Amino acid sequence: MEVLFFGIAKDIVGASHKVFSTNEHRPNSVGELKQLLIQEYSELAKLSSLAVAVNSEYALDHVPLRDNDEVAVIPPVSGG
Amino acid sequence: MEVLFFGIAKDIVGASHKVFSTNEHRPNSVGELKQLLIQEYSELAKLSSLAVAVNSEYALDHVPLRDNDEVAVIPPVSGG
Amino acid sequence: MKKYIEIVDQIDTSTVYAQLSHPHSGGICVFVGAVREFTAQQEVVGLEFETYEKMALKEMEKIADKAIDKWNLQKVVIKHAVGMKNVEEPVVIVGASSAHRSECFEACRFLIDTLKETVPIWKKELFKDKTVWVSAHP
Amino acid sequence: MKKYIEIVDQIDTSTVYAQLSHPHSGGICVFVGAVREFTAQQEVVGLEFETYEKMALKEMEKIADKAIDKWNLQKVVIKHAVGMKNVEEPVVIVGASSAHRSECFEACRFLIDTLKETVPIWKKELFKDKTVWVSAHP
Repeated sequence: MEVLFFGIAKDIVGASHKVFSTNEHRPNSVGELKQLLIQEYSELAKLSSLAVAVNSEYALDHVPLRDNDEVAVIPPVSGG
Repeated sequence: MEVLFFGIAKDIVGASHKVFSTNEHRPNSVGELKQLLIQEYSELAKLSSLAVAVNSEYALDHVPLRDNDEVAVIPPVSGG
Repeated sequence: MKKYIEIVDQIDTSTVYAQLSHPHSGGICVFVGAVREFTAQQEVVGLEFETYEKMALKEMEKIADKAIDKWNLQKVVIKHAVGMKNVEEPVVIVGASSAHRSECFEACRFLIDTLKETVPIWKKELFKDKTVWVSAHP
Repeated sequence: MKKYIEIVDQIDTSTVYAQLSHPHSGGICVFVGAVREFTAQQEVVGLEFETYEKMALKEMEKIADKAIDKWNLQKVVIKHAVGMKNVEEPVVIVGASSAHRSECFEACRFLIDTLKETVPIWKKELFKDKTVWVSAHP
């Protein structure tokens, strides 16, 4: 499972992506992923919002994560 | 005094302008001009509205008309 | 220049952004009115516009000044075409630039709405078998 | 083609009317967002945009489809630029064409408002002495 980081999230994490191999312990849902990231990078908790997209669709906390999913961490958007 | 006609008013009157020489009896106000025109061209009375501009500014019925004024008969506008 | 106000033979849409752009403007809103193929289910061959140009320019200036004043605009464009126009041809272009987007949207809507109410321009619809001066009769 | 949806390096304002024009459209409304020189009294040197392109295009498609459906539009344009943009440069262009003007104005406003809420694009403001990710913090 690959997790992509954009905008300020990329700056906080210090990387544009992170791969969870299947062997490694990896989060099973969007909610777990968020918890795990916030534990490791507390600055993420200070953002106005923190959304997650699974296979390029916004996904709520209960959505499960699978091995081949492309997951993205979406800090507050500011286009336009 | 010159009176200009536009749009459907030009079609009804059959001319794009009409000159009232100072010798001739000419209307003394916007209201009088309108009355005079409607008497002569009854089709003007059937329009949705009939405005008059004096020296290229909209003018109400009480506005006096003078010899050197440029007067325009403004049927319902439909720009855009 | 702050205002671009013209009666023209052809509307040139390609210059409008250069004319409205300004370092203090975060938003630019533009409206273009064009000739539609159908009016009330009848096929339109074209439109013919005429104007009382001297007065039309004065009224367009007044509209632009009101909008600049009310919405604190950086730039305003109001241009109307005259003569014969075919289906899809632009006949009017209005636009405004402002710091934020709400202002330019509201101003742009005001420009076209007020132009239609007060500017001495007349439109004749040409159908296959007749011509009609728009809005002339109740 | 009914929709023109793109992430681009440069916004080309010159093609938008040709793309939105349609024989059934009497009205075309376009909004352009550009880089402002000042934000909260601070001088902006430029803006830098990045996007999650695959998802951004999907979200822009959704916005366009909603607008077409709601306002019965003939055509829709949504284009956003990425990379470094200087003051006065356009960064986004949205537009809609419809039979009458109310629909294209409302649709155009909806396109830009919704784009700002949902499309994964991020803007960094570059000042002389610092950079700030816009809206990141409360």
